Amino acid sequence: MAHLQLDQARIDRARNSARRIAGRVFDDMDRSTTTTVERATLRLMGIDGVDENQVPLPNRVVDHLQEQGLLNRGAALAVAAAMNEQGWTAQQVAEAVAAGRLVLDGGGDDTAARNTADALAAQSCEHIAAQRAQRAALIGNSGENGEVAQPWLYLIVATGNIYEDIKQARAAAEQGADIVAVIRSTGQSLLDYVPYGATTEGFGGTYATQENFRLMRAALDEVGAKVGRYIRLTNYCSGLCMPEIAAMGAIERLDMMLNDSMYGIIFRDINMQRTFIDQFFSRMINGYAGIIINTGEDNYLTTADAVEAAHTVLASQMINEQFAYLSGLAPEQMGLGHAFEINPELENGFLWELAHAQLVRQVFPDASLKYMPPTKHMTGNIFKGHVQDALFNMVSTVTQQNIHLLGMMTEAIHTPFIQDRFLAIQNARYVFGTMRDLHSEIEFKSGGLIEQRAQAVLAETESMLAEIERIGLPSAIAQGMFAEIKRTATGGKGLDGVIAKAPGYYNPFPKRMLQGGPRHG
Amino acid sequence: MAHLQLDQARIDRARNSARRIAGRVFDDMDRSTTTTVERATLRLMGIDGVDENQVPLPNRVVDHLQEQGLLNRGAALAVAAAMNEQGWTAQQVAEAVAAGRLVLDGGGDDTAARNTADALAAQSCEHIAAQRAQRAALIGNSGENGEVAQPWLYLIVATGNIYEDIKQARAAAEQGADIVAVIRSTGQSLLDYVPYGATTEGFGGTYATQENFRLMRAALDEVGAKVGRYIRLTNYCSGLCMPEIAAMGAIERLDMMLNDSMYGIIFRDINMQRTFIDQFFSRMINGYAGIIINTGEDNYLTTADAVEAAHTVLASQMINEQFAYLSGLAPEQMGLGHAFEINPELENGFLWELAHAQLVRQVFPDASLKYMPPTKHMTGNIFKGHVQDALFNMVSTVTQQNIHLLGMMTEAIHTPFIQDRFLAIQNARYVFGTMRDLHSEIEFKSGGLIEQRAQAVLAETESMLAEIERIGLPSAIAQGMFAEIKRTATGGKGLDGVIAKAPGYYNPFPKRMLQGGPRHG
Amino acid sequence: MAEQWIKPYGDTQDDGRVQLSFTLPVPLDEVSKEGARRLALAMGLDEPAVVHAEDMGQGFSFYVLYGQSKHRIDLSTIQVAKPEFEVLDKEGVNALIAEKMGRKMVVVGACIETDAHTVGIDAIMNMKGYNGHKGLESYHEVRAINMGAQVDSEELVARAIEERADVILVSQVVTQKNIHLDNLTRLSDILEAEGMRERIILVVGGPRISHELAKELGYDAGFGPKSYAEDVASFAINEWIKRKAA
Amino acid sequence: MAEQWIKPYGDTQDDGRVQLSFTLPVPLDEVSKEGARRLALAMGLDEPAVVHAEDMGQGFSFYVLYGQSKHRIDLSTIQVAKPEFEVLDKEGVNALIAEKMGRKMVVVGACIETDAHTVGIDAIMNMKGYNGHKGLESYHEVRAINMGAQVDSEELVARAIEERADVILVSQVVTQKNIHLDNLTRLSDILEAEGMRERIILVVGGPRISHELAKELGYDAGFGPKSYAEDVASFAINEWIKRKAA
Ligand code: B12
Ligand code: B12
Ligand SMILES: Cc1ncc(COP(=O)(O)O)c(C=O)c1O
Ligand SMILES: Cc1ncc(COP(=O)(O)O)c(C=O)c1O
Repeated sequence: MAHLQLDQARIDRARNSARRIAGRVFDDMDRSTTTTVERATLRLMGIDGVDENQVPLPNRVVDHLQEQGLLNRGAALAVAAAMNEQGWTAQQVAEAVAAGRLVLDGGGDDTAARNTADALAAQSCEHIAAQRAQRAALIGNSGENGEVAQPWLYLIVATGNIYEDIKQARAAAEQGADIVAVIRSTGQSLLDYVPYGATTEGFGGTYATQENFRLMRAALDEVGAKVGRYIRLTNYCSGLCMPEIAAMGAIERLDMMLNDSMYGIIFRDINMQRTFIDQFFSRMINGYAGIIINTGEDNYLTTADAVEAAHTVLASQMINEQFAYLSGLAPEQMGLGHAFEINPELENGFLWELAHAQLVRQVFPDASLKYMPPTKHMTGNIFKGHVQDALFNMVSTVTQQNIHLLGMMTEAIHTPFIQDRFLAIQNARYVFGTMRDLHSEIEFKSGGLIEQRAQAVLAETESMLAEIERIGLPSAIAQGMFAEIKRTATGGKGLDGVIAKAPGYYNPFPKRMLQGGPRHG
Repeated sequence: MAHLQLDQARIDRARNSARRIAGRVFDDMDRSTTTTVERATLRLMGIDGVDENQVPLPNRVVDHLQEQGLLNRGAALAVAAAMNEQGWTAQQVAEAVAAGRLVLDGGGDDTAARNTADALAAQSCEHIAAQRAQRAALIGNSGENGEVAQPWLYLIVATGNIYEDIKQARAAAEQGADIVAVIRSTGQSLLDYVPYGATTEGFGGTYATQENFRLMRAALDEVGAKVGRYIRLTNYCSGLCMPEIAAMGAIERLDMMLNDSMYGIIFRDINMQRTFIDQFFSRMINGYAGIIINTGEDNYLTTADAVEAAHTVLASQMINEQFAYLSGLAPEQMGLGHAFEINPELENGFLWELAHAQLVRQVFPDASLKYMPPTKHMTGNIFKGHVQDALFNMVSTVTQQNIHLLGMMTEAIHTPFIQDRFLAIQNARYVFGTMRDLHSEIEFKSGGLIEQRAQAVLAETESMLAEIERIGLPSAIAQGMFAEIKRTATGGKGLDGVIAKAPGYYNPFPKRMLQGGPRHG
Repeated sequence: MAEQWIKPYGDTQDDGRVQLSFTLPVPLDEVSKEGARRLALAMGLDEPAVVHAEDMGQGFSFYVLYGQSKHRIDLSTIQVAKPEFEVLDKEGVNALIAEKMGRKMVVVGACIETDAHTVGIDAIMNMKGYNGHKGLESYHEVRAINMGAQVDSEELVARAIEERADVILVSQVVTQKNIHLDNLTRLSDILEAEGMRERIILVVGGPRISHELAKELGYDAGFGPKSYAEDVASFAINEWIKRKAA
Repeated sequence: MAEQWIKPYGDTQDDGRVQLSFTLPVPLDEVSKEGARRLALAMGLDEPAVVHAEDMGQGFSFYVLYGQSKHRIDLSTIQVAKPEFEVLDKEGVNALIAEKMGRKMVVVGACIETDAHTVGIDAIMNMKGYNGHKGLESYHEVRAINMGAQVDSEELVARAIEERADVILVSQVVTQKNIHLDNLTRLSDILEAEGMRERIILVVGGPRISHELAKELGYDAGFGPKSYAEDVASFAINEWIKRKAA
């Protein structure tokens, strides 16, 4: 295989810095919980539905507990206590709270409440484990195995209407998509609740709701059976409700989730503490559910320059990797993100793309790398854009990426039309087929420009991580070290949802989901 | 640079076979002349224009000499004799013959006639040499030099109307074309005369006439001065009037000519003897005029399969190379043709394209290789076609081809629209720029699939040439060894124009144009 | 039949989305860009957007547009002309010829006039065939004579007479300035003049040929892309039987 | 002005050639292909040819067509709405503000409502600018306040009041289902309600924004792709002077 000479000691030093950076954030954040972590907990315990104003019951209960000053001991305890007292299900408790028929007071036997919560958690985990097993079975039946042609073709649908999305997703699967991602409506990430039911009115995407997940899952299972492949379903475990979406996804057997430790902070101006806490909990759920997370380093290159900022991508991937280990993910579940975003006018830009992609491949040999297509330098010239996408496809196969997000020639114009997707798949299949074994047939010149470039990026990454280790991740973000965007520890949305844990705080899930405890990378 | 391990001894053996194959054909054909060779001779001596039926005067004179049974001593002698006798110019003699006012009888002093013919030939050669010098001067002024970004971008115009062609050619030059080829009208190759004057009514191309050459030359010189590059002009020195077109091109300072030793035989069913004689004479003129010839091996792959027939391309290039040496061409004037024509659905097809192109590059290190885009496997799907063209562009830069014929996404649909050409140039420029140094940064795995493929094609070429040497080129063609098309020595069009030379046959050009005699390859 | 109105589809039923590109013979400026947009409006596209506009030099400019077609089409009203016959395989064709004609069917084919694109006619006639479909030369019960490229119509007709041909196959690939229409008309005029037209089954094929066009030109059938020997052979024997019966 | 009729150009003046592609929500067959051709006819394309047709699965099919536009446009009749002002460079703008206003011009900008695409507004406002054109923050005579992404219209207006802004700059990039029209209307309604509309210079920009559209929405100016800080700054000071004079 094409291979670059890299200094392994340098990689190790960078990785060690990242481990310490993530560990420190984790320790700091472990002292608090958030409203959405608690709502996710309630969802996993079986609370669902909305009130007459379309406010989800998990929100009603958590708001209620916050008013009662009880949230800092964990929503699970209070609800379980009420269940014990009333002999109701969690859902019945929630409905009663929402209807104003029940006031939760945190009273009752704590141990009994814990037991009840544990029992519900066990049941919930069983369901999720069963979904995971079913995924494995479906993949097994489809005949997919290690030898399936990589990279996986990843397509998005984004009509705003779940039923149109389903049409398009089915067509995409028939045309060859391996993964279908349903893009979320513009702005959902800043909603502090998860909408409910099947939805048909999104902008630039379709609301992530549990019902929409279910509908799409069923459709993909059906078309998957028809085409003889397991079609993976992806959504966005991001924004102010990250943990809840993880819970919904685990329940409905999603296969991948966009889930980044810093994306919300940087790109959605969500508060840092909120995000770190939420991402830990959501990532734990994803880990347990066997979901592959996709991190969002590709986004850095939409605001910063892809050549100048190449090392920030690698540094961030290393941090994401360590956060993932802390949440119990295996390397194969780490869809570390990067992108083909160098200006097409730059002389030798293709060489630098090769260098970057190959570097990432070698630094994370076991990760399920997610490689993103050109977006920023796509224009309304769809013909040229289609060629940009072809070169991206080429780098992806030559450097053996895993999750290949298909570039659309209409990227600068609109969310994909059905024909855009169709042509994008053709493009990728053609390139992947005609270059099937190219990756093992060419070599990069030793000491050449490509190798030098990769080494330079690695060296910059090492020093960047050393600096972050010195000042701490929050300060690094405050200085705009990622994506040239600055965020402070107390700025941004959602800080009001961060709650210091009180003594006796209880959540029944981590001990189950983290089975062997956090992994170590 | 990317490099394949090839057995030089094998290359040498193949080349030696080709030398003997071409030599034998040359010796056999040297005993005859053709009507068009004689017409070309008259054109070079200054005869031009048409009669009232639009029949060119060179045809009228040659037909007349044929009727008089005098052509076998060469048209130059008879005309020069009449000039001496009448004190007229060659043109006046021709006009008189056409008007029926003069009957050529071959009488008069042979030596004086030879001297007159020699004087005219000297004058003609001076003009051609001056054109050659002007080309060099214009190239020098434009600042073009060895370091100019190769490959040259070669574009065709084919509106059928010379004035529309000029519009499009100018636009193409502004957009970045280095070479403009004016495609000929469908069917002109089978006309046994060259049309006259500026023309506006061609089908699938524009008639090759001397006036059209002149108009386009002037337009390209003008736009070239504007864009600061010398724009090379190409036409088709092919078909039943090959030598005359060479003469016209030399006079009007064309820079490249499609000129193949076998194309007419195989693809136009022109008689073999006719073609071999014509190609020798036309190629000699091209050689003297500093014109780069383009051979037509790419065409084989439009009827035969590009993988199965790869060795026939290389074998034919070696034969064309030897014919070129016999006509006095330098290696830099040899635009040996090949093409990117493997079925896009073939797994690893791109690897085989790389192997073929690199093989040709290494076998002919000094030739100005002409690399042709995908045509046969282009479809009405212009989007996919644009990607096929991008991969072709890539192979061209990675294997450092010289003359790069731009692929059009509308290849399967129509002769190029102005926007097709515009987008094709964008495609190539993008690929060439972003991959500027890729050719020197990657290596082919030693002993890998690419190298093995190149070695296999070379071995097949060697045995094919050995077999042709054994049976002779005419028999090889008769057996359909090229392009799977069979032609016999006495079949095809134009045999009636082949005339055995009589003792005393004289043509004043070879000794001037071949200065040092035929080169040896 | 029930009406079946359809519109182009982008990402929602009946959104009418279409993509368009063209060149205008003027340099790029705000006016030409607006001109491009108005052309799309004139074509009946709602909310047309010029998503790309670029100057091409020498007084030309290039545009890419998207818009929403107002037009819709009722598919239920569309009748596509098709030659009526059942496509048999090679064995089936041979058997039918043997049974009904009791002799070999004679087929003469060519690329006529200036057209030299033989790959199409070769695909139909030569032994080897195309895409795994053997050509007419490989049919026992067919005498296939392929005259090749750039054959004058007169020459083709003379040969057909000489060989007592049942079928003439013509290929036309070059269509620039509609030259194929001229060529095809010329051939059928000559056949008419020779009094041959009634006696011969006259078939044309090529990448831009449709059955409809062929009928308009007075041919018996037309075959477009992805036709194979068995298609045209099935048509020919079918037509022969029909005429015999008539 | 002299008439200037133009048509699309393929390879000959007035040949009208255009390229078209679209999807139909039906499987591919001869009828749907003919339907595609008729759509092109309905758009006023002569001799439309379906040069590519492919089934996409799940009841969709894809088409590429070429045809000859019957429509032509008289460019001389086209008036493109353009903000009337001279584009100065940074120094020129600064000098003019200093001279005419005698104080800094206050500019508040944001991506409003659900839109989070800040790269465009940053290109105009941030120090660094874009493509070598410095942003408004670098202008001595401008106080530039960039509120960033997903700013509620209320919040933007409140800030503008607080800062006594002369100019509001809004960026709108997401246009799906015309959400930008809703957002922009909302903002101008709020300004109206606050009695602010007259006092403020209201400008919108984005890749699908034209000056014409902006005017229709009641904005003072609109800026599309390839706008830079000096364009909007020149407009703003110009407009300020004009209003002052009025
Ligand atoms: C190969 C080729 C050539 C070869 C031809 C070799 C040969 N012996 O045939 C060469 C290199 C010689 C050539 C030359 C030229 N070509 Co050419 N060529 C092509 C090319 C690349 C492929 C055509 C092909 O072989 N297709 C494969 C066959 C199997 O498909 P087919 O012909 O459609 O046949 C199928 C069906 O249509 C049908 N069919 C066809 N005929 C018949 C007949 C019957 C009776 C039936 C039943 C069915 C049938 O069945 C076949 C199998 O399914 C096309 C571009 C393209 N990708 O299509 C250009 C193309 C056809 N050529 C073109 C041109 C203009 C020329 C030239 C005129 C250019 C020039 N001025 O020099 C010359 C001159 C040729 C001439 N005098 O006719 C244009 C035509 C434009 C137009 N629409 O008018 C094209 C489209 C390229 C372009 N974009 O400019 N060409
Ligand atoms: C970068 C990017 C992002 C980044 C944004 C990062 C950031 N901080 O801005 C990220 C990754 C976060 C993102 C997310 C999304 N994006 Co986005 N994104 C893009 C992308 C690739 C480039 C946009 C860009 O930065 N252009 C460069 C700038 C400089 O150009 P510009 O904005 O046009 O600005 C110039 C002019 O327009 C003008 N201008 C702009 N604003 C203003 C304002 C004023 C006052 C003036 C005077 C001038 C002016 O001047 C600027 C300089 O010349 C485009 C695709 C593309 N290639 O265009 C998609 C694109 C805009 N995104 C799109 C979508 C749908 C989204 C999402 C909604 C997808 C989803 N559901 O998850 C999300 C959500 C974002 C949200 N809530 O708004 C769509 C929009 C489709 C449409 N037409 O509605 C696009 C077209 C991609 C696509 N094909 O789907 N995106
Ligand atoms: C990690 C991550 N989350 C979410 C998103 C999508 O944006 P939004 O925040 O609007 O859901 C992205 C976009 O690429 C992303 O990378
Ligand atoms: C050597 C040569 N001559 C001529 C032609 C053009 O064909 P025609 O014979 O119609 O001029 C080609 C086509 O590619 C060619 O390669």
